[in-house]
Amino acid sequence: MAEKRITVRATRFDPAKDSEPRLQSYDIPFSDDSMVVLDALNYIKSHVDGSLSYRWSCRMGICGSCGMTVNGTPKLTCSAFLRDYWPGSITITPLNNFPIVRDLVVDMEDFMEKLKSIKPWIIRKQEMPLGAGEHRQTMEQIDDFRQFSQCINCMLCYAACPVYGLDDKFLGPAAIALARRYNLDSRDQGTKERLPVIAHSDGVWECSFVGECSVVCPKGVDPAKAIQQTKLDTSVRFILPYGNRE
Amino acid sequence: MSAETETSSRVATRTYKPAMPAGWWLRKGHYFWYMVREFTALPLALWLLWLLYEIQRAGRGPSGYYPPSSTPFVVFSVICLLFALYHSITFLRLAGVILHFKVMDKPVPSGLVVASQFGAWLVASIVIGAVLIGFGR
Amino acid sequence: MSAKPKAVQKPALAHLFWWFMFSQGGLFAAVLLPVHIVVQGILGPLGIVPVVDRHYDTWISILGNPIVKLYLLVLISLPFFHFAHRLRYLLVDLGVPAAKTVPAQAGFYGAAVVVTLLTIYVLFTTAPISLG
Amino acid sequence: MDFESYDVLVVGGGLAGIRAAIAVVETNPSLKVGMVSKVYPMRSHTVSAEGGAAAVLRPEDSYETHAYDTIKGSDYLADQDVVEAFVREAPIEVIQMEHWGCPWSRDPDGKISVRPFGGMTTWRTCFAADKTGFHMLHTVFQTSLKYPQIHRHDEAFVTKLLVEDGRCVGVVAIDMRSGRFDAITAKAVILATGGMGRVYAFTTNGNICTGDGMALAYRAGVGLKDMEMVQFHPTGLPFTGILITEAVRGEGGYLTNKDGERFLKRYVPNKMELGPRDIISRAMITEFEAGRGFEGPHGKYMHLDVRHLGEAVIDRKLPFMRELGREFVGIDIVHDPIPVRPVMHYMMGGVDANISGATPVSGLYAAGECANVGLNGGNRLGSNSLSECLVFGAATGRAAADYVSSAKAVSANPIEGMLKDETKRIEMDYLEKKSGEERIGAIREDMQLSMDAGAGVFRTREGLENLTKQLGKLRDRFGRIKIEDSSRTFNTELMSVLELDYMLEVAEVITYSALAREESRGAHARRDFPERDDEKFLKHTIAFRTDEISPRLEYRDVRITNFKPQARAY
Ligand SMILES: Cc1cc2nc3c(=O)[nH]c(=O)nc-3n(C[C@H](O)[C@H](O)[C@H](O)COP(=O)(O)OP(=O)(O)OC[C@H]3O[C@@H](n4cnc5c(N)ncnc54)[C@H](O)[C@@H]3O)c2cc1C
Ligand code: SF4
Ligand code: F3S
Ligand code: FES
Repeated sequence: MAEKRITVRATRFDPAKDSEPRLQSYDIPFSDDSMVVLDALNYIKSHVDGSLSYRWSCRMGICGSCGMTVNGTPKLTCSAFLRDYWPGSITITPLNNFPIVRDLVVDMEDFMEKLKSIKPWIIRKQEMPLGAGEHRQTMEQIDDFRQFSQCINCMLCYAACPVYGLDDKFLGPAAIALARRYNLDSRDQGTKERLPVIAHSDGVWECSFVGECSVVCPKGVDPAKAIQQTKLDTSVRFILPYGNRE
Repeated sequence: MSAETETSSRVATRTYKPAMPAGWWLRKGHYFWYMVREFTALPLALWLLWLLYEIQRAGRGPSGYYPPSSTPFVVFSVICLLFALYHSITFLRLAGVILHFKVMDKPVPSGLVVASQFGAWLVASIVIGAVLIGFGR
Repeated sequence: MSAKPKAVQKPALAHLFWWFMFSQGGLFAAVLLPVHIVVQGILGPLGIVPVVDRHYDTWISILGNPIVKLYLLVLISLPFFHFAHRLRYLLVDLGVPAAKTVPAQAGFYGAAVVVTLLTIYVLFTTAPISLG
Repeated sequence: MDFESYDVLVVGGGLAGIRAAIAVVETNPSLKVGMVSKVYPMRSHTVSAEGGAAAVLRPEDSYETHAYDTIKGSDYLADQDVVEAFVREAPIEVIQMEHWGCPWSRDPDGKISVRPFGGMTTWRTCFAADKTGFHMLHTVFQTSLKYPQIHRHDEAFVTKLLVEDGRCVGVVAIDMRSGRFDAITAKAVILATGGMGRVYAFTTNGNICTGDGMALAYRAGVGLKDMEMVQFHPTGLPFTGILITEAVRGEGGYLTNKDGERFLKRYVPNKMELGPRDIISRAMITEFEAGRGFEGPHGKYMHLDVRHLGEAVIDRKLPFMRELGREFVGIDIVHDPIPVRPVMHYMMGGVDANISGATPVSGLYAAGECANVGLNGGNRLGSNSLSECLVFGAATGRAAADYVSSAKAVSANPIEGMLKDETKRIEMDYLEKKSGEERIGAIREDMQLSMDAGAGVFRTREGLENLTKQLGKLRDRFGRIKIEDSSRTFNTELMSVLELDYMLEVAEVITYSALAREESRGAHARRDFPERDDEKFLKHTIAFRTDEISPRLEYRDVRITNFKPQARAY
């Protein structure tokens, strides 16, 4: 049987040499049905062109580092199977809406700052001493925020969000989902402290509910839901007279 | 460098940021339908302006009142209706994503929220339709 | 590395208000509008069913009802806050960032306020309030 | 020249590293902490831990049993004073994680739930569904953002420890984004660089687990302890090596061979699926050799069957496993058994450190998987590692904070020279190197396959000796390495070559340590020496670097307190 092969095009960009990114084409063996897009990149790096740069680590869809655009859609390349594209070819480009650092590597410092700005930690008026044991929390209370705690910071949602693409001041889907994760945690009392950032003019209001963030999210976080719910809760909090209680 | 304000240090290097193309919303079906959803505002606004005009004309007395029946007007209404239905369906479905309540400590499933939204739409439509038609002659 | 001082952030209450109006307007448009278009825009003009606005006397008498007036105010004015918001963001999406500026906000939401005022004026002046 | 200077510098942004960083500032809020990580902290491999973290939280449980289980699990190679301190601290740390927001799974009364785990006599493994490591890592990372004293250097790759007068005073790191070489100085350095799974071909470990910290310390003259103790986990997915957590067995899953038989009855009759990892892995290999395994395109495998647990339990307790099955094998574990085979998983050995993480080099500490504080001995019990990262991460952070309050400031003088030398070394050897024909990928792959074959679940003198020869050849080939990427910006090829260098070193230590331990203990199973030999080997192996490829080995007695070594039967 003739060996199956697949054509992979990948973005190349070296800021020292290139004025703008270009695509480079590789023809590689598609030797195993379990191969994912990341395996194709690894094959290229190991056997064809060692200078191709991209991020990856866990290859099990949990570390969030391998997000790239595959044939136009933001994907975790470790969880995107070649068999779903073959015999067609695949084009791998960096995540949209981010500055390209090198080849398939994008700059996500912006998110790191935004993440910090929403105070993603438990805020309490009065810390409970360790000796007092754990806060009691039921599984039902965890269900309130579970979904939003699944975010792996993979940035696919930012790459899919045109609002972020048009103006990167927008706080963006994952950061807001994580803010909501803490706001809904029965142990947290920091909703008010997070308000200035979340309800800021670059916060939830900028989202026009395109919803593509939730479509591409590999972990079922549904940031679109987090954002719309935050808008509603926040406006109710300020507009209805009984809304402003803790 | 002060550790108080910055908690991470990255050296800035030249990066390349492609601009968002003006036609981004043609790249994907989902984006396109989103734009259509946003666009519904325009025909709906026009139709409501017409309704306002219809009310205003009633103030001119019986002789100046001609209810519309031209084909272009009906065509205009049909187009508006398509957009209106698209608006209603998308808006009421999305309500299932947004609204979240609990009944006896159990969250109401979003399917149920959506169903009740559509139910309310149906009931309102029947009542309003009945009034509009019932008082006519 | 120079640390850029961050402006103190605070909730944007204006955005919050306009979003709230947007969402309420969208809801009313979704629930109320299609039946009006079907009945008044299609069935009535085609003469398929009798409709209240087909005749001056039925139309003017129902317009005199205060509840109807209130209803029409909601029906017409609230959705305009929805439309204003959507159209403003449609412009942003089409690559007109100027639609985000305060003057643009004033223009779009101002238009919705104008429509509201106009509606009130029209409703007040068309038919005298009567309870019969 | 100006160097970034800290009181304490943490190398590694995994669970151990971040926990240590927080401990430093909580001990003394006026200290400035640097944290260097070659990936953004939330990408660290802790993120993929699934099953849980062990701690005595229940009244019916006791420190003694947790200690006993750990020591017995270690095949008596654990230092018992360390274990006793560990079991007392673990519950406090689990509660601390709870206060920081970790979404631990709960019992109906709202208390933290526990589940059974291999080798533990009672239920004591706390979990956050089956994404425990993910939740713990994101919790500590996000919590760390609230401390302005912790200053991160993300995506900076440490290439060398700066040691001056027998004292560690910082590191040289490459900022991957700019390619700049930095000397980052500190009064104390904590290594928390995680595991080295990528030395093997078939592993649960991520791409970043290349043993960097172990090699860094080794080069700085610190011994590597018990490196022959490499854990193989019984249940990895064939082809990818992705882990199916032990919690699957904890929740009641069955391991069956191709005859549909729960074969563990022949090996660990009293514990069955809840036996310790080393024994079950050996049982599986033995079954494979007897022809009772399934044959697949990616080698032999067994079935791990959870169908009888039902969809509700699976979705509540093992949702990620269902996701993995669906995504990576194309099966629904509610309806299909999971194919599994033993897979390299964890390094019990590591940088020689004491109970507070201090290494023999002053100012240098180690915590987490890269360290060996004496907790895990010959075999780590599942779910002890996450707790170890917390307990010893915190202990190390506190010890370093205390140390620096009396330590001298670092003088910039010699640092400049050291930075120049290190920059030159890397530029000459790699970046500006023109000749060379050996591909990094090819050497790495040959190393990994050789390690799988020669230093796997079962070992023999012949296999290990053969392996030393192969590693020698690989070293030679490494000298003729070819680098295609000369860019300074995000040069991942340069990272790969530096990592390969580290991995070769770690592989050598593993092999020579294993060759010298002529007994079978814990994870180290010698076919030619099938018995445990307490007479000669109730001792830690400590390997020191020499100018040769083979290390100098020393032995140190295991500290025994309350638990006299006995035969290890389950
Ligand atoms: C799949 C899997 C499942 C597991 N499940 C469990 C479980 O259920 N329970 C349990 O107790 N244990 C489990 N373990 C083991 C446990 O997760 C690890 O031992 C533990 O997370 C290691 O944490 P760490 O902080 O030491 O290292 P890591 O989390 O690996 O972090 C290492 C850090 O060091 C940094 N680093 C490394 N080298 C360099 C360098 N040269 N320069 C700069 N930075 C560097 C990395 O960037 C990273 O931030 C599991 C392990 C695996 C692989
Ligand atoms: S919300 Fe989803 S898509 Fe966005 S970063 Fe988190 S996991 Fe990724
Ligand atoms: S795609 Fe963007 S616009 Fe909102 S719903 Fe998602 S953040
Ligand atoms: S490599 Fe970790 S998410 Fe893909």
